[in-house]
Amino acid sequence: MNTFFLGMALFLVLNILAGLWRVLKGPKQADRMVAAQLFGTTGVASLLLLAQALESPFIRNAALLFALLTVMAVLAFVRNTSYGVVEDNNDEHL
Amino acid sequence: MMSIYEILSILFCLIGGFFFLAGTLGLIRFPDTYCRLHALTKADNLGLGFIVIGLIFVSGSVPEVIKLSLIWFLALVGSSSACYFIGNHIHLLSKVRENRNGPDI
Amino acid sequence: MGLIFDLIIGLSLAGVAWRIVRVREHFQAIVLFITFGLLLSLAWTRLKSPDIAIAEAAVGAGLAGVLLMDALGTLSSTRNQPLPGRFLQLFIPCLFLAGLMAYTILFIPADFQGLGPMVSEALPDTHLEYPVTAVLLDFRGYDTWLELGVLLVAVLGVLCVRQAGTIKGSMLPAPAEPVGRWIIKLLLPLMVLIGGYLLWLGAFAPGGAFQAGVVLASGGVMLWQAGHPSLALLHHVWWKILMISGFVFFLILASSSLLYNQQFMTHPEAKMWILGVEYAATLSIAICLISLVLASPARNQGDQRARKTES
Amino acid sequence: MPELLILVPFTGALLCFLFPGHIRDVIGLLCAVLTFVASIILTGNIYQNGPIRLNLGGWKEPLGIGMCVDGLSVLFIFLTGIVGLLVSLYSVSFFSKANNQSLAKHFWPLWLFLWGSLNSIFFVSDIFNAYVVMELISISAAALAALSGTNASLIAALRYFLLAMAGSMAFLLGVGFLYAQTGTLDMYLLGAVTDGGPLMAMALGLMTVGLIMKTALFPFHFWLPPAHGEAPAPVSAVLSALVIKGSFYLLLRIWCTVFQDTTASPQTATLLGLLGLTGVIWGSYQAIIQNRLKLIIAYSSVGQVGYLFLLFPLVFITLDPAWKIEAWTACVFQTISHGLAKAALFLAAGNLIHATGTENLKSMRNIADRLPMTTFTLALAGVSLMGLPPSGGFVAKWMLLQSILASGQWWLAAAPILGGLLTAAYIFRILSQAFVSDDQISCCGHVSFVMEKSALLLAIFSILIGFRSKEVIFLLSEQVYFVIQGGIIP
Amino acid sequence: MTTLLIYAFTSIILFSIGLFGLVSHPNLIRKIVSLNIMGGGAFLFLISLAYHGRSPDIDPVPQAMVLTGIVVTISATAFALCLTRRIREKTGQCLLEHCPDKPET
Repeated sequence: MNTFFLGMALFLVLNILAGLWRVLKGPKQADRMVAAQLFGTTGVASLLLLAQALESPFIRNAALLFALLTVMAVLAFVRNTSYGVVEDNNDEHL
Repeated sequence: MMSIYEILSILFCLIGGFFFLAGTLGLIRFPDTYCRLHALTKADNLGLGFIVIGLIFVSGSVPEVIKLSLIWFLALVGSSSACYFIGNHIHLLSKVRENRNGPDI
Repeated sequence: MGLIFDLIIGLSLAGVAWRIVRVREHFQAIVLFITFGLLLSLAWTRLKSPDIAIAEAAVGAGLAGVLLMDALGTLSSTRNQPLPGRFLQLFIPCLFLAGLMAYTILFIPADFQGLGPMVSEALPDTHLEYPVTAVLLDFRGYDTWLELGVLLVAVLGVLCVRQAGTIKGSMLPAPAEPVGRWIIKLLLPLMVLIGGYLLWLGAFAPGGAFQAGVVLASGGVMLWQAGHPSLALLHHVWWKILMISGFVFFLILASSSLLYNQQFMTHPEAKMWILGVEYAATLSIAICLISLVLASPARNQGDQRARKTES
Repeated sequence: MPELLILVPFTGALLCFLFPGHIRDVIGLLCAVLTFVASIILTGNIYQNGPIRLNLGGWKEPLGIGMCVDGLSVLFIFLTGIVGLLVSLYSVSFFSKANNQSLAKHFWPLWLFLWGSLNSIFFVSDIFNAYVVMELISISAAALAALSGTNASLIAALRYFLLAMAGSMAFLLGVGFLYAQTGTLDMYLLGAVTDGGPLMAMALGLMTVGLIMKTALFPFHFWLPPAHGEAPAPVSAVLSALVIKGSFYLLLRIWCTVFQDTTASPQTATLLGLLGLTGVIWGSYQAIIQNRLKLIIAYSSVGQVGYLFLLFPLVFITLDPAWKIEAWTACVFQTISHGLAKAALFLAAGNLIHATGTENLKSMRNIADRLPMTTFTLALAGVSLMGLPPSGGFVAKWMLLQSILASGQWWLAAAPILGGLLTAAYIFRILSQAFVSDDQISCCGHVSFVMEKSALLLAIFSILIGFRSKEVIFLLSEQVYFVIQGGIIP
Repeated sequence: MTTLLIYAFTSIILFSIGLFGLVSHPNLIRKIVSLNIMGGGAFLFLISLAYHGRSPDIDPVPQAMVLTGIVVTISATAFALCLTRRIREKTGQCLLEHCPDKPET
């Protein structure tokens, strides 16, 4: 049973790795941010599964914090880029 | 021998995993940012939801269930608002760009 | 299965780190760094160190990302900078160093013991239940004191660099859209609640002052991001007092241990002491971290630039 | 007593942070005097009663953190006490000048924090604790280096800080390697471990590199001249006289207690000596060709730090034990006398710059007429740096030369001889400018009494220390926790 | 043992990559990020040791050390970023190259 949960967690980690492709590719900053947000949720799920697999319930608190705090980076991103920088990074796509 | 709860748990976790896979594929394959946002919110939160339900089946106590559901709820709030912010951001950016390029075109 | 998991985590950590270092675009590097934090957190989990995983989650997902994003936001153009051409010249020594250290690692004794057994032996004397908290607050309390000092000195340093007397970062304009305000209203009480929960947990389980402090700090930062004026309402004297409270608590403890002519840094054997030190440390960690994020010199400039673009 | 040396500056720093205005000066000065008195008493105590060890929180090593006070640490404490007191006096006057007033509120808390953390690094006996203290020192030193707020000082401060952080990270990894081999963090228990495997060697390498980066040994010296040259005068004095000594002290501790006979290899020691030699020559040469007064003094620090590293080939390559002790004493003596002389030089340079309003050596004319006291200070400190009798520098270099000759490592003799000549060259270059009279530049600003006298006192101490060499040698050879040949006394 | 080796190797690689980034990248923000990677490597090494210990519980001393280290690193990072911004504000770039002081108006 625990092996199954560990395998599921591994599967989710592989998902994150696949999603990294979008971070590398872009093209916009917003795309990268979307990917980061997706990783946040996937990471939460993966931590929950690990907590079950390794039988250490306090890992759930780490998952809780991830769920609570990932939105902050997005907020910082939006607030900083909306005010000062209006340009996007890779203008060649426009 | 596995109990019925364990089988249910495995089932739900597999469904959750499927949704995560779908979300990741969407993130990679969808053509523009708005669509990718779509992939993020729908697939991902459903995925987390199913995995949480799956884990609830094997969890021991009521506080654990509450904590798991709280995590799911927070992730829902977090990612939906993040999506809103990002979407709003792209929208604003495109408007700024239109204004700037407007007279030329 | 465990080994495959270890291998994949290790490889992806190395790969992501390499990409962070080599990628040209700064923004991408920062997003990757946030992901790096997530992967590290999984590694801590796998290594059965929930304390570190919780701290990494709080720092990596929240504060580090915000700090780096803020710093990047002040760059008016994030245009790619060419990497220097001295690639091999620098890469080969680093590779050599890595090889040397990797070779050394093979000599780690298989019967390595560490201080673990000794800590669990002495644990009953500390009146604490959780070994990590006991090490942090009792056996190595001096380190924790100085760690609070580092946090405080960092704030002093930031003030010095900014040439400012108080920490009041200028407020961001409040968000026009309702969603931003709504999310603050929803998440902030939860953050305070979870911070308190982690603090309470620290006495007997993974959690404790630092993790709780970071969560509270995240709440404060979020409040500031949303342009809420409540942080500015706090009088700057109170601000300073809260900031130094953790350090002062240890200082008082250390001085009073001199008066009783005991060994330096000994403490009365009471639960109250642990509670007091945890609470003071949490508050001052939270306030110091908020100050570190808020004290951002380019903020005014950014606002001016924003106004220019709007007009 | 050792506790007070940490508690008083920290308390002072907090009070200076809380209170506004001139109360700050009073508090700062009061703490400086108290700390100075405490350091004198502690030094006397150790001189008479020998080394002491405290177990913090009552926990015995390896579980708890210890604090060790022996002859080596009290000498550094004593140096910090004198320099700290006089720099504090100087800065009360320096920061009351109109254009510096706003800096005082940042200077006092940071400086007292720095003082407290320097004191605690001299008591350190736990390697992880050393890492935390080093970070405390780096952050406060970098913030102080950025105090003047000019572009160059900000960049110099950040360069220093990044380097110091990298050094700390290397040190931390070294701590990990040591822990992997031995399972303990206490320096004296580590010293008792006799089998030095590859892990120990790697840890020694990482820690040494991390620390010489912070000490500004030759290939890593590039951060020092801008950081020390751009800061306000009292800050430069502290950075040059004390902060680099903090990491050097730790290096000494680690080589002498942790790794002494097991891991420290002759090749590494020779390499360090070679780097030191190169540093002496390169730093002194650079000092000669500079035109800005403070940069000359800063480059001179690069040169003088080189001397300290001659200790490693002399002590760690087999030699008659008596000469080993001589070499060991010489290098530590050099640290003390350099600290005093360099602080005096920087304070005097601050006076000159304040009076003439320029940093360029060429436009500093007539100062011997106008500021005889400051010129005298420069000359006295210069005498100690060059190593003319009867200064502290002379005693140090004399013993160094003797032990070099006794050890047969002839190539090392180039350092004191060439270094002394080159030092003389730049000191005389400064002094000769001072005596040039130029009728066009006649006006000189006023320099306050305190500023002149505190610099002078430091210079006088740097000469006087030469007369008390017997006590210093006693502290260094008898009252230390380790014997140079190996083994632990108590 | 194998787990220890895998993570210890990873930590060494991370440390070296961080070092490489620190020396090779001209931009200050990137240098600071690289320092954080170096720190991550050092912490990972300590924690892999804690896991390796043969006692049933994980060795708490490296854990406490890493917690302290994380606080120290985040403070140092924040301080360095503040200096970087100040430099950026005054010189207009995020590089360590020396620029002559402009008279402030």
